[in-house]
Amino acid sequence: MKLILALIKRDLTLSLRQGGGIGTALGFFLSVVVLLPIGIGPDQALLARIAPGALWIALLLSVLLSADRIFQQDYEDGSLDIMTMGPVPFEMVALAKAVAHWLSTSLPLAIAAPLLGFLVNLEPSAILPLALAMMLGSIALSLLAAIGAAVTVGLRRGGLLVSILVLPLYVPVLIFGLSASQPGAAPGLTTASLLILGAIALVSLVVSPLASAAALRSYLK
Amino acid sequence: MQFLANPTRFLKIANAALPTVWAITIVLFAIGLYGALVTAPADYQQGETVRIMYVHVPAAWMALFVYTVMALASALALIFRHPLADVAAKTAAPIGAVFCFLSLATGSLWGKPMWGAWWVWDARLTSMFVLMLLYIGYMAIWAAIEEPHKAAMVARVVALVGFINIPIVKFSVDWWNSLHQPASVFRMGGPTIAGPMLWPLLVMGLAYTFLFLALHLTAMRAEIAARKIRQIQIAEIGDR
Amino acid sequence: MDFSANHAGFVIASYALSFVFLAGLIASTLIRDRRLRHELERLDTQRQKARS
Amino acid sequence: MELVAQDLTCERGGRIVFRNVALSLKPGQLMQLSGPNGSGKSSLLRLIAGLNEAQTGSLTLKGGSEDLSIGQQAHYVAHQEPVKSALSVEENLAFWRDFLGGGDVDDALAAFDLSRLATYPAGLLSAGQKRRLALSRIVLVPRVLWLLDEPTVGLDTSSLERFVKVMEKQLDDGGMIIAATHVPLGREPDLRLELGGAP
Repeated sequence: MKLILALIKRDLTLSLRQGGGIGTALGFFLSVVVLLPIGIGPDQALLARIAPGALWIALLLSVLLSADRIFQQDYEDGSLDIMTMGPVPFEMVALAKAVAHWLSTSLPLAIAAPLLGFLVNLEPSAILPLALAMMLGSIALSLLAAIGAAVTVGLRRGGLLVSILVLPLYVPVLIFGLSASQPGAAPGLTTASLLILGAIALVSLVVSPLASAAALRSYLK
Repeated sequence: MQFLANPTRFLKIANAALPTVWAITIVLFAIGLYGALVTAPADYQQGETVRIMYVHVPAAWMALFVYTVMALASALALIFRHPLADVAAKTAAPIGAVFCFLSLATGSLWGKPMWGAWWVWDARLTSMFVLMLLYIGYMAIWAAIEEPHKAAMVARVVALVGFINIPIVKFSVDWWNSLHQPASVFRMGGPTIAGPMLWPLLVMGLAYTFLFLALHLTAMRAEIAARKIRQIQIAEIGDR
Repeated sequence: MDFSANHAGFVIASYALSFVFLAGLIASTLIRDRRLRHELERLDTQRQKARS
Repeated sequence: MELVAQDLTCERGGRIVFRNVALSLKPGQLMQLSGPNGSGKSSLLRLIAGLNEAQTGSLTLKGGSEDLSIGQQAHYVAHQEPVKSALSVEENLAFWRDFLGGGDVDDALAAFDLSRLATYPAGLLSAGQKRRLALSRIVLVPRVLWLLDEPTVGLDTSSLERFVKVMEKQLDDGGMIIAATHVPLGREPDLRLELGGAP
């Protein structure tokens, strides 16, 4: 267990010291958010209606595009080779790296997104449900992104491929994330959607390490 | 080792000038704030909220001014290969970003009583928002590339490309804004400002400028020290 | 400045926000400057000692 | 305790890298792996480390622990350096200590005379110094089998002496070492395995 914490701690310090980690993801998130009203027009009522959806999509894309950082560096400098020879199964290493990505990028973004909602005229009452849904959803986002990152780690132009592979997996997260963050919706709907989001997170918690480790092993061969 | 040679002249000037620059900054702020909060009359239309202008407008001016300084320094570095210019550009960015953020924040605080929404995609605020993204991009480049020399070369290009885009973004956003004529058009600067309302604005503007000068000189001094430390470390490592 | 006017809170908020961020910027710049110059002096004296 | 391999064949990207390789290594023995470039030296090391699969043949560590794979009882030092330039020399080793489970960072640094550079960012190290940092990782945590790919490249004479001392200690403690190298290791190997070029 100590080993997993050591790996997460190291990855967090690395992402803070080098490459600005959350800074670039936040920059990307803001860029997506600014394009929206420019594309749709500054009409407040319209923006308010699409605000939750827009924030979710911006979150998905930000997490997705920062995903290739999860394994890339360790793959290139040979750390992954040695990590397969660690005292703990390689799946745990894959899980630890996905968790490090979640803590350093997805979670902070999931917390920042609702707070930046005012840019797209998100009603204040929608902030809390959106934050709750996004924090829960961000777990699944990072775990699924880890699979995409593992599958494309050896490829040179992996970025685009990650999107095509992972976006379909994001559809359920988006659907239930959105239905969980509708402010006016019937309470039953919100809790049900949150529960399903939690289920998706648990499923990905199991699938992601297995799939990522298998993919990484094939690249190390 | 060319870099180590010429900053000594700059350091001498900076060390000499800094105390006076700080003093001028403090005096200007005192006068400016007094003018803004006491002598300037409330606006007949907006009432007291017009006073937000005295922190919003100078911040917006500075956000643009600092990016211009960065672009100029980057051009100098590109043409004359002057490492001090890179240091100037790199250290100016965080200061400019804070001014830019403040102009956005105070703009939003000013907009709320006027437009009823914390954020309206008004032409000026939108362009300022894009400028904020340019700052973030520029600082991310320095953070992403470890080796200072390589980072400097890339950052020069990023600053210049950004600078060329500012008027283009400004023009297109203004045009876009006129296209979607928002219901309540609001002249950010209010009616033509006269006498007692105007001089505090100019003084605050000067105060912000001197504050930037003081911060920039200090930040450059620190960055030069950081680079010397890095070179000493490299030399130390090289010995064995 | 009439503090009881309506929306006066927004004025106070903008001045307070500006003060907080500018003070933070000034503080962080001064601290970094002092820390790095101090470190540089320490390294310089260390190298002098090693050389002599 | 004995590392035994029989008629190992390894194929990579459709090409037979080596065929029916056999070896047996006992504690305290140093085996030197040699052969022209591309003769599969690295592939054999990675095979033993568990990073590669052999098409035929068997590989067992008799007397090794049951529940750990050979790789988990071995250290592997490859060409690239698993060194994070944003972390300091000390932090790099501290991570490996926590990951591989134990060991003393200061001793490991001292073993390759890196103590003086402990607080420096690893990004500033030269290739040779990064090599010594990679080698100090295997001194950190005792493991029975060492798999070294060109360990002496980039090392200056004093580092080479330190490396030989470290090897001696590992062998005296009943460890086994397989080193792929063209250059003499500064210590006579007990066994040699010549990998012919691709057939």
